Amino acid sequence: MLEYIKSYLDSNTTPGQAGNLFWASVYILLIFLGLSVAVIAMNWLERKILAHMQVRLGPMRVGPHGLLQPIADAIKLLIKEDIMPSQADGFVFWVAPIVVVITAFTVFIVVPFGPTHAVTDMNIGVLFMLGVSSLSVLGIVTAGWASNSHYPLMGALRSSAQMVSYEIAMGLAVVSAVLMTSLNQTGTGTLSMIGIVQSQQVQQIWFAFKFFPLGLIAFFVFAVAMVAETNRAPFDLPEAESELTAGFHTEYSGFRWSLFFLAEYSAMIAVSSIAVTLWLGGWLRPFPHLLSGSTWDLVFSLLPGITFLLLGLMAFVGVFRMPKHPYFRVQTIGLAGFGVVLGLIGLLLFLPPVRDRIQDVFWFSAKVAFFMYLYIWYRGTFPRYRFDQLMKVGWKVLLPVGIGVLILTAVAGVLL
Amino acid sequence: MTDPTFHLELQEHEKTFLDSNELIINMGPQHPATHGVLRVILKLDGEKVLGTECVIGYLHRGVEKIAEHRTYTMFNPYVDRMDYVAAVSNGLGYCESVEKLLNVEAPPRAKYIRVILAELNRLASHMLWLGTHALDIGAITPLFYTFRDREEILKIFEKYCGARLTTHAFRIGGCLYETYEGFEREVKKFLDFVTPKIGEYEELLTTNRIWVERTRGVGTISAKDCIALGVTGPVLRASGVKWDIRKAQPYAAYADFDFEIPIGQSGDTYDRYIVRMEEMRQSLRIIAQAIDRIPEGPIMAKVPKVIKPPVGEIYHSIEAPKGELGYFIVSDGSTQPYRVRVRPPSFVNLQALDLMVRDQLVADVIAVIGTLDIVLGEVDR
Amino acid sequence: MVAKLKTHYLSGILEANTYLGQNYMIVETSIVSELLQVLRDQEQFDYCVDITAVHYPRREKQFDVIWILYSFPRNERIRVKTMIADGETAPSAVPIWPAANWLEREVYDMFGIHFDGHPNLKRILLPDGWKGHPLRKDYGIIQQDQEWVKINLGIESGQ
Amino acid sequence: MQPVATTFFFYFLSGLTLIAGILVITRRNPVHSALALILALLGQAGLYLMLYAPFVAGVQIILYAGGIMVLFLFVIMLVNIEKSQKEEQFNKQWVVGILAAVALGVLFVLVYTKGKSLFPDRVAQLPEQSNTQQIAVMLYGNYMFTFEIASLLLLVAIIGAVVMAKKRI
Repeated sequence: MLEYIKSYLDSNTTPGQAGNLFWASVYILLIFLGLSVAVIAMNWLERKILAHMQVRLGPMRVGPHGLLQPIADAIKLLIKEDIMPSQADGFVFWVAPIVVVITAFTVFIVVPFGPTHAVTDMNIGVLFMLGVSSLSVLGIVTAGWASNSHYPLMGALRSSAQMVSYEIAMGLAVVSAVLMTSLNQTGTGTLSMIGIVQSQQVQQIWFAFKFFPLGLIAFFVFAVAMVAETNRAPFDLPEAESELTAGFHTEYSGFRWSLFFLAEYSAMIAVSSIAVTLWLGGWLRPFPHLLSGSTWDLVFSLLPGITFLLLGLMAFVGVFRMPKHPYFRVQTIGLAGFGVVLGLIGLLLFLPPVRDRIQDVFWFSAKVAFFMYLYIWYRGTFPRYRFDQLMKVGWKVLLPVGIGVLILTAVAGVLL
Repeated sequence: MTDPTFHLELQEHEKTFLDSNELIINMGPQHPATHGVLRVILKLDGEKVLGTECVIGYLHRGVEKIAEHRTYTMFNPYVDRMDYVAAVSNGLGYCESVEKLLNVEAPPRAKYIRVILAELNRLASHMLWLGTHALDIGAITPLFYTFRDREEILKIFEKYCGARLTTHAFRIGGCLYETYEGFEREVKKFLDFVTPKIGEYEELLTTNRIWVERTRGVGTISAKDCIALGVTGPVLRASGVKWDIRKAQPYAAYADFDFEIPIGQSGDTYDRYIVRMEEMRQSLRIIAQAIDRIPEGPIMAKVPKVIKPPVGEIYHSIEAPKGELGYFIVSDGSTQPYRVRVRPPSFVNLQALDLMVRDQLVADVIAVIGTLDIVLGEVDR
Repeated sequence: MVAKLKTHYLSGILEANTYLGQNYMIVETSIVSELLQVLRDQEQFDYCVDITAVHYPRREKQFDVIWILYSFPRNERIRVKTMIADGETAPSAVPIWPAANWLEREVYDMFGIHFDGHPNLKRILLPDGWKGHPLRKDYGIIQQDQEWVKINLGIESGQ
Repeated sequence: MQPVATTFFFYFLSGLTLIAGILVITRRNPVHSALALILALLGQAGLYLMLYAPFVAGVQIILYAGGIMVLFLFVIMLVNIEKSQKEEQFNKQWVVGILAAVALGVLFVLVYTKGKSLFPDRVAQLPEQSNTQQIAVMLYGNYMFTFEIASLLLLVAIIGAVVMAKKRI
């Protein structure tokens, strides 16, 4: 069994492509677990970072520094009664969250965590991703309609109109990125995600910085459309508390609501991982060619270990600053344990075999984490767009800019 | 209790108006964005607001009726409960009106203390307004900044008069309590603490593109309409009318401080925001001057134990944070006022809501209610 | 200014003097609306600060309706008072100052004084079905409209 | 990548599409039939994948399921459907229905027997060029002109829609 695993680890094709379903399902399981852990972490992170941005502490009571808060939330949501409005359309009411969750998760089939770490490498990767993300609109529309009350319906219509219009801007930005892949003299362009990252590797430049302003503009168009696609931060009008109570998922509660919650976060992670793959060189470590050479490779390979050690250190700082009152004894032990675990992971990551394998997954998730921080930062600072302004930005600003960038990239590609 | 007979002013002469997707939404009394218990009935055409009608009175406690059964001093705490956000200025207005009735003058030191506390209260009221207004429009962070700073002011109030919100700080004829030891030092410390903080709010909002887009050109009202509708306070000044009772008819030692009155040009939500931020700075200037030049001396004028003002009536108004707060007191010579009429700025400003919101969008109704800075305790009395 | 008005309305103005530095005029009900119009147009009293009423049950003309006006250009206040009996209607100032709309509605709500010419004279603070006008002297302080309370709130009585 | 259990997937997908198709017409509630239609379209996308045409499947998902069906649901939701649900679904023309079905059946049989040469005899193979390139070459190569005409047609349709809605903006 061991050499079977070893033989797989250094094979150069993704499991899906290699056709062995066993490894593909292992990957799917891994991604599913990784994603739910990420969603739980995001839940805690969002509340803490947002709190600290707003001069307050965020959850501190459940577990040390609120670390157990997400778990408490999950349990609460599971236990809470799951009511359904009386005349609601049962079947559709039940289907809607399922649709939204499925679409949010299927995007990850295509996302490349490493040259071989992706469930499968479809040669229409990007197209598949766009298609699935457009399906999630259906879930939201049906959810809004199924709870047949006035406000969720308006919320659903608004959010679907918003997502449909920002999808186009997103598509244009993605096309201009895909266009860049084909402009190297060596091969023709490719839609497959791993192909895109490899062409960035070959062209020795991240697409965000290719043809200097164009790549960046396309990246920004995508970044804005991405935020609007997931109904977050300045574009979170459908859940605007001040007007439409809670938008399309007002009538949901308990487990079904947590499905929407899960779908929203995984959609956020999915969309930012696409941005990372297309523009920021998926699993490539930063400055692969400027700072090449073995010394730099070593330094960069040590970084994952260092980050985990740093996290462990932060946990220990928390332990020392924990008040000495006996009530906090359990929490201090918990925090110390957490710190030790982090430290161990950090040390583990220093072992040579683990070190170079973890490299690309680490860099990919670091970049995605950066995007997550951006999401939270937006939520802290920006007020909300009004619906017509939201549409204006979508149609009158992002769309023309997207088309312009597309044309310019094509021209630049031909000329340069 | 939905009263079917509600009556929209525009119903009679726009009968042919109800075409297919006419929508009447009830922004109910317990809606998150109405500051207190205000019910606005919106007549919508899709997103556009065609007309509004405000249903108020949910918080009506009959203050004026109670006044006729209380003596002058006993009625003083009731006044704080009207505009519970700016309780100090309510008390100031009432005490000064009765002093005018008694033809008594508060000693200079009491006047200075009154000015300091009133301006601190204006700051607290504007901070609360900024926090909730930004929250309505979606910016969550300013709320926490403003409440952290407002806490400092409430600490000073608590130390001086024992209560944080409904302070009952003044008595007829001056102030009851001498300033506690270290009052000046604490207020000075507060001034240095807050001045950069206002810069922080401005940094967060003034140049924030989305904030500008959500407020510029929203709920505009011209100077002429403001005066016709009796709108006063920052809303009037934002429309370009340079009028502030502290300057026009100075009361309680405002004459010997120099401060400007900020005015806006176009009278939209953004100008009101700028005017109120500037007013906060002016209040800081006033407090600084007042603290430096606070005279020594008695804090209570010679006022009889039982107040029996001569027969007669007076109207006296002060510049409350929301606008002109006026008291019309009729006395029949007995210890209880015969009639106390309170002219509440929020009540009259709210009347302008219908004009300001016409042909705007639903999201703007929330922004306009926020920018009018109404407090329902004062609207319903 | 008062002298000029006096020559014009001779009998109409019953009394005009100042008390504690605030000048006020007591005017005949018949000429009140015309006087208000003049005050706004010629004398630039463009801001109607407040409209209120006071109830003197013992006088045969029971109510005092009071208009408090202010002029921006002249930075001056004036109070115009008129006396009307119970049941009589007072002229509405809404066509002159739109601000009067809610103020008059409140006076009607609290005192029961009808203002003719008011576009939408309806109770503003109390619920529409409420009987009785609280700010009248004969209205007890803890008195409530039992019948309304029973129907709408379904409780025996508010007390 | 050699295909895996194709026969099972083929029958599963075509069965799915068939059932969904039937559901579309039998459901009383329009939203249910719209969802069934989406299911049918996804089934079709699966079949395209079976024929090694991933690009077409991708476009099918984006355009049909993601775009047009959303607008279907939009329209269904905006027009309140309580009234239409009450009406009797099947009116009396089932006779005409039967006749049409019979004619269609005859047509199928004829095409199947006569046009044997039309159907490819062998199972679809993995084409050498990737599917996207094939389509690109076809679309922008020899059918360039028709592609432009089609886009012009769409443009006219959009402008028409805007003009019709103009009076409301």
